[in-house]
Amino acid sequence: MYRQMVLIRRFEDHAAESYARARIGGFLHLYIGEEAVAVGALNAARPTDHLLTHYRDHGYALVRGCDPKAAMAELFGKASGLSGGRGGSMHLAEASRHFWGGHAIVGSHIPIGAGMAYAMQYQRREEVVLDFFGDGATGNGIFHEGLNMAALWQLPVVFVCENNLYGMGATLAEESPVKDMIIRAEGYTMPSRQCDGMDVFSVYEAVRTAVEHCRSGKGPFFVEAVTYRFRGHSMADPELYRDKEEVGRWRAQDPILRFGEFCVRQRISSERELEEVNEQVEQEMLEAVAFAEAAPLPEESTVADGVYANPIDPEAAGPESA
Amino acid sequence: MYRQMVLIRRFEDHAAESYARARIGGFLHLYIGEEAVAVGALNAARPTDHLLTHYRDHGYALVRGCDPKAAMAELFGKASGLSGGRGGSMHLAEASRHFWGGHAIVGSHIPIGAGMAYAMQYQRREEVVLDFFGDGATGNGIFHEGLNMAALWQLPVVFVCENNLYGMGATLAEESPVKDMIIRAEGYTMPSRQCDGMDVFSVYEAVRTAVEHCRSGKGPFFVEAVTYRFRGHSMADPELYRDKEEVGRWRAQDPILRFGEFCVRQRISSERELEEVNEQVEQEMLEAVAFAEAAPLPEESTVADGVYANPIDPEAAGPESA
Amino acid sequence: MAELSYRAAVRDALREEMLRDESVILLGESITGYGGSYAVTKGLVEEFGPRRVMETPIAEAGIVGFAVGAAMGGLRPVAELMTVNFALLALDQIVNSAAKFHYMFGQQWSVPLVVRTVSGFGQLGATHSQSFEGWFASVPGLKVVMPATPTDAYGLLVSAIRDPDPVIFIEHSLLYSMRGPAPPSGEAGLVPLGRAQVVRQGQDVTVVAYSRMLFQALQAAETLEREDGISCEVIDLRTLRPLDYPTVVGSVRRTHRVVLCGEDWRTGGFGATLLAEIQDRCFDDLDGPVARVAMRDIPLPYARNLEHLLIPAAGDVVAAVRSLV
Amino acid sequence: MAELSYRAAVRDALREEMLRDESVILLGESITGYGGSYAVTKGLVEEFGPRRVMETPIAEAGIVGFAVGAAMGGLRPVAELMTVNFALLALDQIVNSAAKFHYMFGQQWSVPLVVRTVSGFGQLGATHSQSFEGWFASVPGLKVVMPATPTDAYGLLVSAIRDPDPVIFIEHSLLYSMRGPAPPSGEAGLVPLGRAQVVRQGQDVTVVAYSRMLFQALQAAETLEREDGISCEVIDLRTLRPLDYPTVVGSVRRTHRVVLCGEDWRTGGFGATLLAEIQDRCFDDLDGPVARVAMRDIPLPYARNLEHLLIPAAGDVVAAVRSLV
Ligand SMILES: Cc1ncc(C[n+]2csc(CCOP(=O)(O)OP(=O)(O)O)c2C)c(N)n1
Ligand SMILES: Cc1ncc(C[n+]2csc(CCOP(=O)(O)OP(=O)(O)O)c2C)c(N)n1
Ligand SMILES: [Mg+2]
Ligand SMILES: [Mg+2]
Repeated sequence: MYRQMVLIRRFEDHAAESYARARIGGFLHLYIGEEAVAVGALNAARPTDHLLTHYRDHGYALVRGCDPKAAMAELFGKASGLSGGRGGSMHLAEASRHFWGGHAIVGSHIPIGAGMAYAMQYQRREEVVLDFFGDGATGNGIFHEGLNMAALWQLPVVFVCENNLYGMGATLAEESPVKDMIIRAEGYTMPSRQCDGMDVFSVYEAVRTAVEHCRSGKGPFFVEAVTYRFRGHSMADPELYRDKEEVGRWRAQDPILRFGEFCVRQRISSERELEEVNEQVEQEMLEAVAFAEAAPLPEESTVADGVYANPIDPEAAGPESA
Repeated sequence: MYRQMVLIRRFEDHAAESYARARIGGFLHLYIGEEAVAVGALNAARPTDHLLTHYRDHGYALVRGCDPKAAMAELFGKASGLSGGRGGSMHLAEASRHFWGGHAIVGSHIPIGAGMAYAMQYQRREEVVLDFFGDGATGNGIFHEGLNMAALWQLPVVFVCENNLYGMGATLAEESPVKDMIIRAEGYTMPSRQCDGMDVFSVYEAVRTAVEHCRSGKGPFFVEAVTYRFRGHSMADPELYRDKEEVGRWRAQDPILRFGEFCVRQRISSERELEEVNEQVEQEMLEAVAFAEAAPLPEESTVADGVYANPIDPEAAGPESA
Repeated sequence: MAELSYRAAVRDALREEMLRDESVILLGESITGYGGSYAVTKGLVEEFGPRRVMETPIAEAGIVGFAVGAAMGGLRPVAELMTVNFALLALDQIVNSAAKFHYMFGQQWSVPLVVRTVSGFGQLGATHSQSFEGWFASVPGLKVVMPATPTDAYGLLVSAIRDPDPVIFIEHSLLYSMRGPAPPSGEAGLVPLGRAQVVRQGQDVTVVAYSRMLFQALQAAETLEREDGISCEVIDLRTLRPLDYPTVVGSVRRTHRVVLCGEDWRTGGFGATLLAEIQDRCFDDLDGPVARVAMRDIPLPYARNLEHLLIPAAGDVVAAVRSLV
Repeated sequence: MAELSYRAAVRDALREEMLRDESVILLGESITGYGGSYAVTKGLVEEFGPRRVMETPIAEAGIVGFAVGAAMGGLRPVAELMTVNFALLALDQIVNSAAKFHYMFGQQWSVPLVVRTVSGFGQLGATHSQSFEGWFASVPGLKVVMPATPTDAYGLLVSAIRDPDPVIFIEHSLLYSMRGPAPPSGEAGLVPLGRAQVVRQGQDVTVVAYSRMLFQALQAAETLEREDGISCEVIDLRTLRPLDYPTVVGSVRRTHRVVLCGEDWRTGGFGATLLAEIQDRCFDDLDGPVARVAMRDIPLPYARNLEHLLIPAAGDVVAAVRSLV
């Protein structure tokens, strides 16, 4: 798990740097500071459990096992990117790993997750669905509709609200009448659990409980992970709305440092071993960036391919029949 | 209040009859059985408090004091109808009485009510807003967004959920994971009160509490009135989804009978006096129907009037200037 | 020949596909006990149970989002939105989820989803009497179908359910009780998406229609034949996206005159879309401007006489054709 | 002459109207501490306080519904939807509430509401790069404004705020930093809704544009003048509904050739709307088909090279004009 957290951190450091060099365009939302959530949560589930996330999706992709090269290539808009360069940072996905995408319309993937969970239940399949979103998403109607349906039909879906205390620039107090997101679950009498999103164990335990609850047919579960993003909302964020002091306080909770210290204290790993992991990961990330740099752009001739899975061309069908 | 309930009942009996005679078209949603809600609630508020309702709106209009002639004329699609014949049964309104309409898109008027409440608070006006909707509306995202904003900004709006146990054909259990609508209020930590919607006193007290709460600046309040519609969802409803026995049980709770018996028992009115009220109202309704029958249709030449409050006709503005 | 109603044709298509393929499910508001607001799904929950015929909350965005997810999870959902007016609430899920995933995620998966919904009017008031096919037909990634006859309702719905892409299938409330020849059952009854049909042959004017307007167009064609000796070729588009340009263009090249019939607003409705595309392809073939029959740009009023004034009818088609000849 | 940016022009209009009229309030997502996702409202909450500059939850339908109610309660709300893509979530409130109330309730009240939002692109991906002005402009009851210059952004926004009807005011993300002459302050700076402007006079071809495409059109006009000796008349529509037909038609009657420029999808975009209306009014004046520059019917891909291929640019306008002459 240490390795996974470092992987996310270093991947994103390089992504930020590549963004500054204008190799990556558009929106780039970093997950730095929140690593314990993806790592704790996905390790508590099976690799076949279905995964949907919001646009802040690099961390989930990497923990799910997507190749960092292909992930970085997607950020670079290359043909060998996870989504063929069509999606970009907000739309990583790898269907073969049951990772059904980063989604950029806030909250839109919440009912989608409920629907996938229904499909699992219907087909008597064992997989459960994990659906991640931010605190900001809870103000949107689609959140309500999705949770309501999941509760109504007792679907095997874990909703994980990553409460990082901010929407884009809105503080929690500005965007929500409730401070604790688990209160949201009450309107659906959905069981819930709050956890420390800076502590990978805390997240793991909460999501483990949730996943077992779902897998045993008891219906949906709501997890709130209280966390913090160390960087701006996206690379474009001037961060006028929060002060350095607050950020500093949270940085002291850095989930990687916390977990690293724990490992050393418990003699699970030595500092040297951790350092080695850091170095291996750094090496891997340099390779990922080099791969992404060198990867070919999508062919321009393919730009119109894939708008439809079954493109019907009446022009090709010949004169009409009647 | 007895008179008001009878007024609604007889108005709708005549409306149903006129519908059968094809004098009224489109959708006609009857309020029969639910009269105690509008009567109890609106008597607990001031006539200047703002009123928004769903499409099942005849009862509210009549209690608010709209002329039954003009209401009936609207149902007949006549020029002298409340909305000039443009709205029909689902869109009665009388702005001068602070009745801002029946609304036909389920739940759409919920944030609108919150916005009006904000305008009152902003202008330091004393009026509060009463916003009525059905149990079915609580599954829609717009319900959530409206309640969330009202709670966030502590707005003077009373949400009254008329829980008549059915959406259109869906039973409560089919459309909601919670049986008691007041549970919905918990996700916003909004104070709430459940009341017996077949008992005009029970509704009165609950809404009285709610209105006072709002007027004293303590924020929104949620009232659930449990009630029942004796007729189908609309005149087009074949009512396949509920049995006669259930309807019979609820008919025994008829709010008019209950209140009438109470008045007689308490010697507030004699049976004869009530009978006289019935007869007066019946007379008035015959006049309303006669008025609506005789009223002129909207002028065809006016069909395009009022699409804009400020129609800008560039054709009339003369050649362009540059 | 056996006859059946448009309503029964839609129901038959649903029922047969459900029998054929267990992954086909229905969901929507009041589609069970009530039998659907237009009684289309009547009896299906009794036959297939609530697992396959799901009564939903009143939550249009949620319904479509849920159906998108169910499709991604291996099902073939057919979601009913009670009327097309309420589809506005689900537009984000239709445009940004259903229509985009296949392309945006690099063709990793498709969304085999059918959204069934209904256009129409009848003193229902301004919010309940709209037509938005022009909007849907402008979205890359969507397919849009509007059948006019029982045969097509059946055959196109079966095709839509089997198609791997999201299809918006818009029925018409005023056609449900219309009867027509029963479609051949099974594969023979399939009607492919994307193919228009020449319903009446003619030489003088091409009249393009779909859904209810097909019958207004046919009625107008008879009047014009009888009263003016004008011979109209009437085309039923059936699918609005992808559109069968060869059929339309072929006809225009012969007649040199076109009338387009629809029920949505004149400004920016599907008629404008089609006019622009015909102009691009046939400018030199046209003897005069392409005429449109459409709804005037007014929120439809409730009053019967005003509504009557505004709803496109056969008389409007007749007038449009006469204006060209 | 003093200069200012498009962004500052929008901000000035908001600020001055707020100073003039206490009933003007702003609401939207991240418009306070963040200063708006495009920094348009920066500083306004500090000046006017959170009662008048309201940070909202991420709830587009709720925001517009709330603003409709606030307008009915006596305020003049200006609601910001972060981008036009998210307006899909609010479409029901825009179409069925804001646009309909005045007519449907028999003119008892109007809804003086401005919805400010933004079109644009720049590797933002398929869901964040759309343009829907064609849809908005098809709705009776709405007014639709898309300014291209700082002067117009200022003058039209002031007019929109004072107008009693709901106005959709669509800015362009790629224009915010563009600078232009500062508008005269106060009443002299007002630009009326519904009036187009001839930005460049010419004899050979009429090029109709709005928003960012105005500059592509002007650049194309220079290239064409220089390289081909073709003289283009360039019209900036400014307001898409109600549309200034006299100006457009007057120009077409002189040049007999037209190119329409927009950024929304070719099929069913605003270009189709306008093409149809021009055809209705000017068929006999046209020497050739009306040409359109528009977005190809593809969900905009992220990859820079693919995006570049698809975004309408000056070169496309040049090619369209050449195809006509
Ligand atoms: C429907 C919608 N509205 C607005 C936006 C713009 N937007 C993108 S991210 C964001 C903030 C989301 O905050 P939260 O859900 O807390 O997630 P976080 O970014 O904090 O992880 C907003 C408003 C959007 N993408 N979709
Ligand atoms: C957004 C939307 N979806 C669907 C409908 C169709 N519809 C009209 S009334 C209704 C049932 C509403 O039930 P409820 O809110 O309980 O109110 P009731 O009719 O019981 O008073 C439905 C589904 C609608 N008008 N608006
Ligand atoms: Mg957040
Ligand atoms: Mg109900």
